[in-house]
Amino acid sequence: MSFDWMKIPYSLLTLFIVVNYGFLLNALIQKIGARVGRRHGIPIWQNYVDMIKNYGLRSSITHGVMFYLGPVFRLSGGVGLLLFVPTIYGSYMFSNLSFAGDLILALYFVFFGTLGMALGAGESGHPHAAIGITRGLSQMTAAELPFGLAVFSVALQYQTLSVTEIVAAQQGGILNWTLFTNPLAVTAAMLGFLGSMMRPPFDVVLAPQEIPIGPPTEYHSSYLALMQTNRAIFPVAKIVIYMNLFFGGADDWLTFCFKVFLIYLWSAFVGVVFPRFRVEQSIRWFLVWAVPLGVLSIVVV
Amino acid sequence: MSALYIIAVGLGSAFVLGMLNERQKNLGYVITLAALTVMSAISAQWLIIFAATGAHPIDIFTAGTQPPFAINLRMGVIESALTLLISLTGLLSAIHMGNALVARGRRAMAVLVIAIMALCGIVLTRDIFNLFVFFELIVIATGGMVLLSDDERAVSAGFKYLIVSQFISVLLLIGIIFAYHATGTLNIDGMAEQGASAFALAFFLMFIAVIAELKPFPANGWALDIYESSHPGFSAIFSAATGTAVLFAVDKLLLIGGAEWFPVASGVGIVTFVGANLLALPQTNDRRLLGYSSIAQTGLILTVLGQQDILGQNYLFIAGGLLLAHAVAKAGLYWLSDLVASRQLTAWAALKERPLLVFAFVTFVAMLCGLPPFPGFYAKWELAHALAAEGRMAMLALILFGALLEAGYLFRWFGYLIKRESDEKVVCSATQAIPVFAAVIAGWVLGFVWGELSVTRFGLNNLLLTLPLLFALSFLLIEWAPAWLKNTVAIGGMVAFFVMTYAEYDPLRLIFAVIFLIGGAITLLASYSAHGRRVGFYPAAMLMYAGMIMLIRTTDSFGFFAAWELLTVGSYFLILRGKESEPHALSYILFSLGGAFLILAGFALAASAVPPAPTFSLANLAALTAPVAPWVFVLLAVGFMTKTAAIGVHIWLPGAHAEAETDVSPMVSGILLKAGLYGLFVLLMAMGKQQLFGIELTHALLWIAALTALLGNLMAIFQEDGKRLLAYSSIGQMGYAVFGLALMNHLGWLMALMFVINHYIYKAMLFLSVGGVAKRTGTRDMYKMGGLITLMPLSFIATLIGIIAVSGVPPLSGFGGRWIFYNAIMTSDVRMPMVILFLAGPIAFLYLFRLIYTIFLGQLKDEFRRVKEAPFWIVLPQMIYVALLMIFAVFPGIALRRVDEYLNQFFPEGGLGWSGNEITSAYGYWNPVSIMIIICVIFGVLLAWLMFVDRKAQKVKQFNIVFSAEAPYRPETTHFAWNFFAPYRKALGFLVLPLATMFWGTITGLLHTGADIARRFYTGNGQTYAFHFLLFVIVAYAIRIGF
Amino acid sequence: MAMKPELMKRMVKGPDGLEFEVEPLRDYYCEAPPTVMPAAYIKIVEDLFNWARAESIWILGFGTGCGAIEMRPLMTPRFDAYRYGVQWRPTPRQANLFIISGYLSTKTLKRAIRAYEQMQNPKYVIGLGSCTINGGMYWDSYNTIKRLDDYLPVDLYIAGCMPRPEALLSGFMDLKKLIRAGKGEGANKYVENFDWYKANQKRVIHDWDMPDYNW
Amino acid sequence: MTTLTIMRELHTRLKALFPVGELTEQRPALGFVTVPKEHLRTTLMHLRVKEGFTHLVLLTAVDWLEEGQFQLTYLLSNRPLAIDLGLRVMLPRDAATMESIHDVWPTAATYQRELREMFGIDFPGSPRLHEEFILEGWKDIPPYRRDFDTLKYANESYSQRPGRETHDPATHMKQQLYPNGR
Amino acid sequence: MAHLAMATGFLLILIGAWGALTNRNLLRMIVAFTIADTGVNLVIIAVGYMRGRTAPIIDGAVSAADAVTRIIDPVPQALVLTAIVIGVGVTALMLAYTYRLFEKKRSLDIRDYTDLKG
Repeated sequence: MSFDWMKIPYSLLTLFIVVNYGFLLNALIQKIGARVGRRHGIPIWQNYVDMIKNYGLRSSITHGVMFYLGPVFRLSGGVGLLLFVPTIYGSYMFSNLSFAGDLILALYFVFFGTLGMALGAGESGHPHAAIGITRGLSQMTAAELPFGLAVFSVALQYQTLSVTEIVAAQQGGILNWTLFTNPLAVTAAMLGFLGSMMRPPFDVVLAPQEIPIGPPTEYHSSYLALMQTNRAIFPVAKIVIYMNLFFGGADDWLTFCFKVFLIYLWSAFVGVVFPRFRVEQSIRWFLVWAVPLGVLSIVVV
Repeated sequence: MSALYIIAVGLGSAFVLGMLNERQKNLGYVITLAALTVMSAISAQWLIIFAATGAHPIDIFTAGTQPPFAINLRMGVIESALTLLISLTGLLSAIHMGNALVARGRRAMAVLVIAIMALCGIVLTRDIFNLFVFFELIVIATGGMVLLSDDERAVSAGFKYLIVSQFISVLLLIGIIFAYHATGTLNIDGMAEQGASAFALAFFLMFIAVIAELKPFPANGWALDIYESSHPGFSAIFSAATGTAVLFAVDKLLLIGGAEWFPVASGVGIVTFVGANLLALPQTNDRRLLGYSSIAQTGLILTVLGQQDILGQNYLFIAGGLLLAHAVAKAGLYWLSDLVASRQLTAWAALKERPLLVFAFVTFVAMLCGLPPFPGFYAKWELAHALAAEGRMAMLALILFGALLEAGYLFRWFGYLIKRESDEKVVCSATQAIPVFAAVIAGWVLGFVWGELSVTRFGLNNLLLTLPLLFALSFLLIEWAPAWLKNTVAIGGMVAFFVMTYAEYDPLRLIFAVIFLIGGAITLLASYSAHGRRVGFYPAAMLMYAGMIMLIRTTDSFGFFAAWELLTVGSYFLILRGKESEPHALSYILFSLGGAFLILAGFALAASAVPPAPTFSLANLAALTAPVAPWVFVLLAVGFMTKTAAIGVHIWLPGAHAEAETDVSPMVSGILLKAGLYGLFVLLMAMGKQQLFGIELTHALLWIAALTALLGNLMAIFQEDGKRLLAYSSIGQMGYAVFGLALMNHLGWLMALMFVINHYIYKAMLFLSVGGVAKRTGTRDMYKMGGLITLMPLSFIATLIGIIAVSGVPPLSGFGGRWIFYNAIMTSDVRMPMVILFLAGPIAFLYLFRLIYTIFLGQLKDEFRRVKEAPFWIVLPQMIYVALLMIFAVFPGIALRRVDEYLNQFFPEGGLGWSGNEITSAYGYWNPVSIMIIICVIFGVLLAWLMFVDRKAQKVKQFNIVFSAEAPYRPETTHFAWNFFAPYRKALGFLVLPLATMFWGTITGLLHTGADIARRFYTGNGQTYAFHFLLFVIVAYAIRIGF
Repeated sequence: MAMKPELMKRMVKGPDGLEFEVEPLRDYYCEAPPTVMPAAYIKIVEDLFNWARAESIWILGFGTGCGAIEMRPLMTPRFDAYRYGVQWRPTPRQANLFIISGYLSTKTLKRAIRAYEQMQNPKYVIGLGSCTINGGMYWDSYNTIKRLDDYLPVDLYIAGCMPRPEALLSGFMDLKKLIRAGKGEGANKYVENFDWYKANQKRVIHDWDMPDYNW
Repeated sequence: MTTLTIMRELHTRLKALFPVGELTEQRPALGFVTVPKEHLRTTLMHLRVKEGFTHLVLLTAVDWLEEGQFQLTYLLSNRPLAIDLGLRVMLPRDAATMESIHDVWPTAATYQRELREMFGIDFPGSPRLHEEFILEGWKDIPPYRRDFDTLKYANESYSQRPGRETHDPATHMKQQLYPNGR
Repeated sequence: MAHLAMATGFLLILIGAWGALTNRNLLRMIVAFTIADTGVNLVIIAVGYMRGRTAPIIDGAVSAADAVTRIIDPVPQALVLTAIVIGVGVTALMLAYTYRLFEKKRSLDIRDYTDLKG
């Protein structure tokens, strides 16, 4: 097998950009949320500081092998998800490692981190961790469904499972975006998107006031730092998929940043407005409001 | 020696016995045995002559003149066989009843000899009045023999019998005399020449009287009392010999009656068959149940006699097969019942300490149910084909329904025998054992004979000569050996067979062969962990494997069906070995037999359209056309789907798989389910898409499959029992596989195959690891476990790899299945079922996480602090599976590539491209090697980083958790595991209402209620029975002749 | 000293029928003693870390007394402590700062010790209000500790009854200075004087039913 | 009819049935009567069933050290009439045992646990009575008894920070606000 | 004559059947069966009867040569003989049974012998 070794530094560059953008974006979104509450909010670099602090903590404990590996799984999931999808359309540099697989790979790799994290949190032996995981997994099954349906609808629409080809099909003007050529699918997917971002009204998984704080209850110091890094990468990686599938992808980093920000803002926007659902409520909500749209999009495409 | 001597010896010895001194009991007994031996010998001699030479029947004239002026007897091949059966039954019963006979003295012996003589007479005679005389002799002899019993109630039973017999004889005599009046002859052949239409009423009377001797349903209450109360030795005669003789008498009468009376026989027969089986359901008394079963079997044979018009000369093969199987088995069971002290069915559990007796019981039950390789199986096959060929599907349906009922109560009984407890001891003297084992031997010999006959007559296959079956049966002979030895032989045999034959399979079959044989051998490694002799395990397991390998080796419908039945039976025995498996094994065998009957009906229907019947090459299914083809498709598909546990017929699976032994669960789940898939492969390969009432049947299949996947997964997440969870997961996984098949495109099939391979590996692995844990912890309830990761690390690794693979997360092989799935549905135009399958996908995460978390993670409990890793032999196959899974994940091409090419002949379009390590489809691409490398590199780098920054982590113990500044109370209250997905139940719990269980429960409930209501008509009053009889005659008259 | 029944030694029968002893305090809790955690070897790294620790103060959400009510306004728009990198964490594992917010009864002290020990090094303690300093109005109470620094290594006291949120903000600023100066070594101090602290703790907590150090 | 008259009529009715003491009128809607120990239960039941006092507001105790008695107060409430009636029961201090009423009002069990821990009054049969309620590992005499010296206990158990001063709030504030005196 | 005999025979059969079905007493039932048997025998004889012929006894009165035209069909008569014998046998057996039953329960009512049912 001939391997293009230049892929590695290029991918690391993508990773570097996305990590930093993710840190800043998270802080920005948090600040926007704070401003809605008429607060000043955190400094824009606060997430970096927190991460350094967490790496700087001197002691740590471990509950066992899976506990130790959980954050590694988590971050591998985020990094892998990012690298399996081309970030910038038409750019060889930032096509990352997408030669390994297509859209389906990305869709299923989302679960890699989730599963690993769930296992790690599970080994901590903390009941809140287990409760958080049951909530998270339960909600995920419902939230991923409209997204899955929308993805399939889009794949049918363009008759391909390759992300690059899907983006290619949307080039040539904003009206070629899936957003306008297949609005049902996009609506369904964007509703599902809300459920996967761990923001209100779908944040009962973490529920700090109730089961502090769900799966990561026992995680701290460098484990937490890894998870924070993933927190920066994962939403962006996920949004990249949305962007590529539904919003025409990005030709350059500027468009990329702008589109990612807007898509992220959508969940923040909903999040500051709505209170929290219980798990069974959110499951029903997705099944009643989002899934029918997804089904419809598959039927009419 | 002339056949007349049978009569003569009988009469003569009876006279001699009569003249004996009252005290010369032993001499009398010797004379009795001698007489019966001589009668048997004469019959046997004639049978050999006829069978060897194919000579024509011989008429024996009495009084020196020809009929109609004198009585004549006829001895032919059938007569000789039947008289042999009767006299042997008599002889064996006499041996069996030795004590009772000697105690009662010469009169009882004389009556026995007379009874046997009279029964032979019925078979031999060609004179109608002579028939009557023999009948009356039997009545009297029966009346006498009933008194042999120690049961006081036998007296009243005998009296009831006499009452009804009086009515019968009145009808018979009147019929005879008017028939004589009309024809001027008493000779049956003479009457036959003239035809019955001239004296229809008279014939009706004779006919109905003889039929009444068969105890037709519902006019049979009196006979059951005899079955229940008389000496089992006599019940054996009453069931096996009397039934045989009377059936032959009916056959003779049908000679007179001709074709227009066939429907009467059929009608009475089928009503009796179904009705008696139905009434047998609620019985708790073993002998009464056997009585009902006897009546039902005679009803079935009567039905066959009534179908002579379409069966032609084959009816002898069919009726004979059924009759012999019934007679041998029923006699054997009655003799066996004498060894059991109490009369409840559950008391038979006492037998389970005696493997040989259990084997005898199994043989008899298998014969009664028409399972291969016994004569009833060949007969059933022939009968179904003949009925289907003439379009008598309603009759076929009724017969199969009745047979299913019968299997129901017989296997339930067998379940009692194996699984219930009994503190009674079985005392088995030689005289009691001889008849039973004579019957067993006879059963197997008959199986061989019928197999040979089926070869010569129909070009079928003698199952007892097939290598895999012989290999399986040979384990019966080495049951004395220790388990490890047998295990080695089994593994060696399977591997050797694979090595011998692997070149013969096409790529598709090769995959199945590998899973069945090599996969089976790997799962058998786990069996080394068992100690002792493990009696009964290896014959059953090998029977299952034999069935499975025969399934893929066969090319014709008969071989396929036979293999199907064999693997069903073998797996049933395996499943029944589990701890609480009795009800689940029963529902398994019932659903499986129900499915098998559907398959039989399907093949029969197909054979009616694609000659040559009665067996055809499976490839010829493709030649079927419109009106028949969709029905065949439906029958076969539903039949196969009972094995893959499609939704609706899935209720047997969870219990069966969960309750099975640790090393059996992977066999029945990982391997056995594939038999159903293979069936669907074969079906779809040959028949493709079919339409029924405008519905595309593969679309219906898609819906069923999708619902199966969804509901199987949903039900899995609510299980507390780890093995049950896996079992429901299997249902869901099979849904995926069937879905792939039903897509009917290249990638769909490839996906199904991918699931076949994957599901075998990971489900066998998961069942072994969870089974190993359950073995160590002594419970299967997951919430009772927890925190076992450090104690059972290898089992944990297997489970971890397993769940990653099942969930389809890259980089393991489950992802390949998902990837192919998405590519496959891209080309399909059916979209709604996919939506359901989409929903099913993520749900798998829920139960998989629950499985691994509640068992291995979380809090370790007090009592499990010292458990050890699962036994080596259970861990070893798991590790092999881990390796296989890894290899298959990185190089799926080694298995899939050839199949991909092979599938081109069915679906030239839409194959995969294989370039280097990359796999491409028309829509996407997938590079398993790259994926594995990338993920490993990322993971490795991050892990190294974490180990660098977090190198001093303090290992803490399980209660060192932040517990809102409190301390955990006990591990039990800290381990969050029970009702794990409560919110999910709140949201979607309504989807998992046990509708299918309720549906089948209602059906069985209705059957039992109906039977209970019908039972009330059997008041026990002799007059009521007489009234039933008269009513029966009147109704039969009204239906047949009209008012 | 009455041991709680769930902590007593018990004989347990395993699934294989063998009986063995389970001693919860030994089997369920880590008994390792805490160790002094040295600063990073390279000074500049430690300075960076100290800066980060100072700018990222995560408070354990555990209100021990009436002072807890003063901490809520800190999150509101009026005071908005988030501006200063201060936020609340629901689990001690992730928190660095433990604010003993007011009087501390002996019963709560036990929980406070547990929570404190479950935090990761480095960690800081602020005593809020006069009750933590000398008992305050509870000076003669039979059930309230008088001097917090007898039991936990206090980095900073904020006096008052109760101090207002502004005082708390001011306290955070002072704490930041301490940390940045590398003086926030309470955790190591605790370990160094472990026996003294434990003796003090055990003197008032009569039913000591946990391991000496709650990891 | 005013609440006071209702209360008085109630007292009259009670008096006719039970040997209750005089009515202490705290407020128009709050009165107290003393009941002999052995008549408490019947009185409570009567009030609950016949007079509509369905709610047990609280159960508390007073230590009359000088009289050598504990006084239990069962405060009941009649919601529709919005009146409260307290039943006082006097117990000897040296044998402080009282019949449990947790079967009438389950909440009483909690009060009784507290009273046992803080006063050492026994309520035989009350559920979980001897489990620790607020104090953990308490070894001294019950702290709410007035013969328990809390200051002495505090000084013995806790180290006081030196330099502590105590001021009377009134004089102290006066001094603070008007340091020059007035 | 023959018709009358036959009618009588059937009547007897019906009476016997009726009696057997309505009488609860075992002995009465046996009697009823005997009546029915007799009826059957009568019917058989009646079927075999031919007007104007003599009994099928070949002796001086009827020579063997013209027997075919002179005597009635001998077969039914032979049958009747057999039937009578058998009838007697069965009746005897039933009586023996009745005796055994009576010994056991001291009752002749058939309704008392319903231990076995369903």
